Amino acid sequence: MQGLTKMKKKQSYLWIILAIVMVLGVAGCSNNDVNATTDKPDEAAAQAALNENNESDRTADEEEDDEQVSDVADAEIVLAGTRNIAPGENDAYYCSSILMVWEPLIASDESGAPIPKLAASYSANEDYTIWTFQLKEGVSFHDGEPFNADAVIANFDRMKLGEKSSNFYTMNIDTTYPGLEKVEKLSDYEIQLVFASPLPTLDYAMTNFGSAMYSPKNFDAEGNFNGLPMGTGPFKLIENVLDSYTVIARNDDYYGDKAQIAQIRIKVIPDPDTRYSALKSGEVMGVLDLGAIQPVMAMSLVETGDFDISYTPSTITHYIIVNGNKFPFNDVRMRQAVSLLIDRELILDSFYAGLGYPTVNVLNQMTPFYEAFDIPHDVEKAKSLAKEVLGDERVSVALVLRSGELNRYPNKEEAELLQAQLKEIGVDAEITILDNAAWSAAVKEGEYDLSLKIKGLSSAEPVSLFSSMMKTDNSLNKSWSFGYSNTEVDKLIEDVSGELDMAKREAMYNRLQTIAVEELPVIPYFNDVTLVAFNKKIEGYEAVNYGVTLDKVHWAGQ
Amino acid sequence: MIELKHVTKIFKQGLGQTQIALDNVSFDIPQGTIMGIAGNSGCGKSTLARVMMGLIPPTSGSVLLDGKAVSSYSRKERSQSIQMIFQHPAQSFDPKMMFEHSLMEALKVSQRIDRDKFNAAIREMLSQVDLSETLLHRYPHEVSGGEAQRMAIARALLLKPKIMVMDEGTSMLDVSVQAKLFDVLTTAQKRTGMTMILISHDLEVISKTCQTLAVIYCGSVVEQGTTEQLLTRPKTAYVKKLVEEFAFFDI
Amino acid sequence: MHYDIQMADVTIEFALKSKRVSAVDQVNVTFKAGKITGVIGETGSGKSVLGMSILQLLPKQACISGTCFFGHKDLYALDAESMRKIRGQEIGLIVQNPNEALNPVRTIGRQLMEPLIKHFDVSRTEARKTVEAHLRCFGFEMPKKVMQQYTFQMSGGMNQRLIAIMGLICHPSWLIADEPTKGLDAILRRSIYDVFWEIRQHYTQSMIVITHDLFFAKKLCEQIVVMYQGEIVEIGEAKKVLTTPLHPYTKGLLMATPKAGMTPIPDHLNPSHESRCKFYSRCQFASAKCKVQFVELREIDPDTMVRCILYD
Amino acid sequence: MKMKRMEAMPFMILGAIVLITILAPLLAPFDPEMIDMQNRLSAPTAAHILGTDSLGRDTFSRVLYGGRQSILLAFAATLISMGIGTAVGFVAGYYGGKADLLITGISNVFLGIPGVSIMVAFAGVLGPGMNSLLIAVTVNSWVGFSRIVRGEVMQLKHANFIEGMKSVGASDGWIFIRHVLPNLSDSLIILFATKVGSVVLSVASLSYLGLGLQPPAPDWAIMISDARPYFREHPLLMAAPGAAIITFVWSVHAIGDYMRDKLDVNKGANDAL
Amino acid sequence: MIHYFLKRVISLLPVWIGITIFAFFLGLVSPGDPVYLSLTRDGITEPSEAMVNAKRAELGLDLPYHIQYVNWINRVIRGDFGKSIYDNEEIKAEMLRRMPVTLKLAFSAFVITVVAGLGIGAVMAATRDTILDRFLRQLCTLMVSIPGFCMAIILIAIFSECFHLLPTSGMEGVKSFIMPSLVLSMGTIGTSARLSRSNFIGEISKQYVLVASAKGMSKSFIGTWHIFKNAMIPIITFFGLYFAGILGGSAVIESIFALPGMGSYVIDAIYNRDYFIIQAFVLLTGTIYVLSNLLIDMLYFLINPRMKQGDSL
Repeated sequence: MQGLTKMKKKQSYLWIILAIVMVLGVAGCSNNDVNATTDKPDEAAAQAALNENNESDRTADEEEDDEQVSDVADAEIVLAGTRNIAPGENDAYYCSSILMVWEPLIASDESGAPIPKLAASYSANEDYTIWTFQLKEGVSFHDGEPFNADAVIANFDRMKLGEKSSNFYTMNIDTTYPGLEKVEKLSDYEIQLVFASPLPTLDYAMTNFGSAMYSPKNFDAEGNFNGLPMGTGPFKLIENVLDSYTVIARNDDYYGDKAQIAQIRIKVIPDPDTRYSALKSGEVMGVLDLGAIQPVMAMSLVETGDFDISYTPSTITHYIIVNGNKFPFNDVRMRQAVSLLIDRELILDSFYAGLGYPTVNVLNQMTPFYEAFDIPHDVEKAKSLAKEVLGDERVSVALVLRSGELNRYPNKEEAELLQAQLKEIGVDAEITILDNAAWSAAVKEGEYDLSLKIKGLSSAEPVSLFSSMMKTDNSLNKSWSFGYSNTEVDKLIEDVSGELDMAKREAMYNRLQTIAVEELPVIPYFNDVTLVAFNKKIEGYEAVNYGVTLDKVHWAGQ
Repeated sequence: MIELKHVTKIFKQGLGQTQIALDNVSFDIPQGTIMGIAGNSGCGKSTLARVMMGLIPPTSGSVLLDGKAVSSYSRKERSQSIQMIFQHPAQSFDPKMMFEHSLMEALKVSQRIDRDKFNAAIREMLSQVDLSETLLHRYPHEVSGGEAQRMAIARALLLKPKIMVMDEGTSMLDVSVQAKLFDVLTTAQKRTGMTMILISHDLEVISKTCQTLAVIYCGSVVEQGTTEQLLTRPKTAYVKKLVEEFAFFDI
Repeated sequence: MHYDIQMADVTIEFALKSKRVSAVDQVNVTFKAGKITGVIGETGSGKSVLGMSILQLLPKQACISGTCFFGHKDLYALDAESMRKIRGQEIGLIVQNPNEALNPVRTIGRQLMEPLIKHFDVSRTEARKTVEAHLRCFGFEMPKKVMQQYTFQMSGGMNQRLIAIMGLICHPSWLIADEPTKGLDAILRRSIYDVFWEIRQHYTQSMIVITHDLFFAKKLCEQIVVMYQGEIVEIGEAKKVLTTPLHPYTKGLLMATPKAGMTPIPDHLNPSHESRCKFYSRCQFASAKCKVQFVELREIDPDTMVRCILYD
Repeated sequence: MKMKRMEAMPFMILGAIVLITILAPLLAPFDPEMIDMQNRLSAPTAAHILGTDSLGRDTFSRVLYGGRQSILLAFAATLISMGIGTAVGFVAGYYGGKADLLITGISNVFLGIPGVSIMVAFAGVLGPGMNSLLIAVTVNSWVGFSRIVRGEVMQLKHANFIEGMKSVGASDGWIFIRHVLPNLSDSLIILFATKVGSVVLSVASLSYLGLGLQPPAPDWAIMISDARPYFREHPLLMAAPGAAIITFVWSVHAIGDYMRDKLDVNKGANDAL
Repeated sequence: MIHYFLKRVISLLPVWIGITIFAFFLGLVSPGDPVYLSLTRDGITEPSEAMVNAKRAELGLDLPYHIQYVNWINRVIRGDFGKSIYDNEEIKAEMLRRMPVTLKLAFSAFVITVVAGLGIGAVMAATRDTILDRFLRQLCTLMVSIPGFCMAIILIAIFSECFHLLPTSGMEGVKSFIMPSLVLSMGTIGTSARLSRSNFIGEISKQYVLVASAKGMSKSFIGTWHIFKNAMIPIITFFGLYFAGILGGSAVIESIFALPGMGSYVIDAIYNRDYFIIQAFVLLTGTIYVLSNLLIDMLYFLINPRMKQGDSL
């Protein structure tokens, strides 16, 4: 009997300790095996990541080892991105081109025009149905595989396996290489693409994401990555923990000029304010990727003196999209009134610290076919135009914002400014913020009048933009309810893709741009810039139209 | 006249366990008499009181009030024939209401007297139970136990019931206060000729006030009869022991 | 060596939010060691407050003046630590409602062993043996089993005996019982009497029993103190006080018992205004003198005192 | 019921805030939505006491107007959930048995769903704005009321005065309105105060995520999230609305706590939570 | 004991089923079409009507709702949560990766709340109605009234930007969990401190405390062994429900401190109407709520002996 009390007491303590251990256990053990599953084949790297992640003091000595290996100058530079810059195997390209891990056959220069990269040179027959590419020699992938015609054919075979979705650009062989019949190997370093119908601007479509090249041994049966990406770029991707960080290291046997820093770690910090604090507190040396930092915050960093910014025109244009199926914006005069009303300079100076190029042209400037137009700003004319349409009454409209973009752009303030200005021409706008799904649904059913939206240029070849924005009953025109249709425009869009003579093509594009400026199916208001900010402790950190010059980055004074 | 016929009450306590509160209790109380029900705590006295009041339905058997089953009466009719005084005086009134308001409400609900005579009836009843009118503007927790219990009696008497049930009405009170209470009760009983049922564990109190007596043990009536007969010549062992207990403290 | 408890000019008031309520008013009394003294009075007479003040167990708002000597120590002046040593060890307490007196989530055994381990820091096994002995002495057949159980698993009677043991476990020289019979039915009342009889035989003779149950006091106690509205109105030998009471209030009390025909004490017999005697408004024998003359506790014979001008 | 000055403070502050919000149109020096791009982000000046925001709107007027939507929403939503919760709780507590089992089951289901995802889902379903928030908050908080009411009613049911009223002939409905409700009022007030406070906070975090109340009508939470890019140089832009929210929620919670302490004192332990 | 445990499990089963039904329909009811969203994810390509329908059929979203529910349930029981509609990531892997983050955050917040809540509550009860008590009470009320994100921004500005003591975000071991768990637990510390104060004070006025002091036990002994255990019973229920609640409620904190936890994951899923993720998440939190309910009952059973005797709760 006596033992009973003792045993009972012990039993109750046992239970409580057991419960606590169980909860701790769940947290602890699931943490271990989780990291292992992220990169199945690369067990060692994951284990290293796990240890480092668990014991914070361990990370300190981890860095010390790096230092012993290379002198202080080559210490790891830490940067911060806005989202997963390497989404992993399920993504068509594994990681963004910003990381310079993989390289395309054809890249693009400052103005967005195609330039040869892994394809040393290329040419097409006169009716543009056969394109031949001479490949760069002496180049090898990170896993040692040589870069040659067979590797290119393997990549094309992978593309033929079917469409693959991605956070950056959907890989679809039918849209990038329409009517591709054969991919032939002429010699070890020469291949030929044969098409059913003429494709005068194939090189434009193949820039960057259009012709990404990976090592042939990098894919499994269905064409997904079987491990870390093996490209030919100046950096090798050595470690990737989703939603935490990605680490790239210098590729020492790179054919071109090598990267100037041994290792870069890019952390994922989705919240703009936390990214700003991380930059200001010196935890990260720079920020990159779409919407890395808002101009206003960048300027406040520059004023502190130990930060600098770098920007370059980007392929993104900001539009005020309008519902052309509903009064009052089905009337072209109303659209012109709004375009005249808004003060593009004021918006850029107040909210974007002047970093942007006002425009009325639906086409983004990052294409050789871009035509500059002068930007009229005349409030009185806007009022008279609006009076013609509305007479004396006022109209109330729905101004809808997409919550996904509020973190990247000051859309809310722009909308509130627009709302105040619209009052002057008798339009009372009511602002609503919808999340991404609700926005697309509302915009599709036409339950809106105005909205602020950005649109990137898919490729330097403008025909895709014109057809999606202006062609009757076509993609964005329909799904964003522009309700715009113009027979001349439709005919022009049909002819231009078949037009082989470059001069004629340019004339047709100019005609399309002039019509767009007059009829304003959608009201563009400025071309955006790719803006990055960085700590003055590092140099060579310049923005390019898609990403940053990661290979030129190095600690100041090295 | 109130009659109980083979009343049994079984409470379900979940997981299939049952607890027998009342077991085949039957007796009848002629109008105008004062009957005592004695028994120790936990013998089912309060359940019996609530069954008689019709607050809880008996599992089997029936309670007849002037020949008609209590359950067939509507709440209002029941309130005009039978009233109850509880054990905890302060708890018998809504703590948020002054006594005046509680009394008025009782009259309004039972519609025994028409509206304009309310005040007069209340003043008159207060004098009967010997309470000063200043108490009308007090809250239940601001008065002594005795005063609250007398106010409860006033409320019950205002409804002119035929039968008054008291469930351990004085066990929480001091001796002198208890004496005052019974003094009020007996005068009211003589005046209205109503039946009174006193439920208590204190055999002495019952012996001094009731004519007939029933002793309950574990839910069943052990012995029943006139007070004098039970106290002097108890038949069953339990009642004998009970009487002995009380006599013990007399010497 | 048992000490008496002498209380001199004890006044206890409660400082409530708005007003100060006086519970005990200038009490002088001596509880003789080796005797069971019953303190009788109705609700609000201050008997419990007086009893509890001895062990300083009154709530914070209470402010006590006067002295309470236990032997040579003034209990009111003691600091917390030394007071703690006296509680349980020298003066035990038996509280009112037995079913709520024990901690529901701690076994009975542990609660009984606590004072032993604390005061005499005996080992646990030894403490367990003493507890078992006491349990057996109070009629528990299987003490070990009871020690595992909890208070809600015990009947009213058993709990009563447990709190008695709780008070006596350290063999205190004095014992205070606060309203042991309140709200109990006949069987339990009798069993509590047996418990006290048991205590008287084996533990201690010096007890203070606070109760409103006159007959229980008459049967158990040797000395009786009657209190009314914070004042002591009569002290005397138990049998005498409760058969031939001197003070009108005591008489009224006895007349109100069921045995004596439950005649109530009148409430407002004489119009009461500032009068020296607190019982003036309800007293049949009230006279003009009562209003004027200051009445204090006069000694009629060695162990009877009364506060009434009738006996001047 | 004389209250010491310190205890009366929360009542005064709450009264002041509600009064200011109602009289905002009279008190505000500027129209809160008037944009004035010339003096954007200006420091406090004579005209603009607390400076202006990124669109040049007067911060002081916006703070005065800022409370309207969230306070109205908080009081309305909590009142509705109190109504539903009390009714359901009463039925469960008073009648017990099957009704009680069913209701406890349902409220467990509601408790099982995390608060934030309900709110965000409803904001998605009905589109953001006042009505979807109203429903989302009600769905989320009625359970709290019903559990407390159920507990209290179960205790009250056995109190003698309820049985007394039954014996006097009062109907269940009468008992509920005249006796149960007044006795529940203490706990209900406490829970109401705490709920209003927590509703304002959860709506604020929703607005922070962009799904709460809609621009341009000024709202404290939106002002805080708008001020995030500028708050290091212009701290007032975030400090002013922040202080407003904190003061309002503090005063409401303080009232709730004052009531609970008063209740604790005279009724012993009371887990009004 | 087992008998009691089974009874609780049976009573919680319908609750769990109710939660699954609620979770399932919560997703379907909201407007917006996840398939269209996932196809236009890169913001450039425009899917044709046919492509959208094909993908919807492939995911089985065009079946009548109840059939979808049945398919979903028997898939879930086998532990397969399916793939996310938006970026067809395997949901189970994603959750396993994110769950420990939220669990760590929730657990550290839980520990802080329990320790601070009970600590402050006990101090307040012990020093009842003194200045310290009044100050702590005001502090608790203040802690409950500061919005989480305000506190987060202020803390980051102070500890990361000015003093460079703590990392602003990310997962660098223990340091990066200090600020988030503090912010997450702050509101509840206030509430739990007030609750424990009420309970402690309630217990102090109980009869057994008087008996214990009459036995000569010291104040601290009574506090720990008698009052604490009794006061703990209602507090356990509060903490149990709180723990289940944190999982859903930490979305804002996770997004500010860039912790890849469940909260931010589900908020994005709701933005993209990713039914499968919403359903999986609500199911998970529902299950954890049911489990924590059971855990509370077990703890309750151990601490409160009255239960062992088979009294109905």
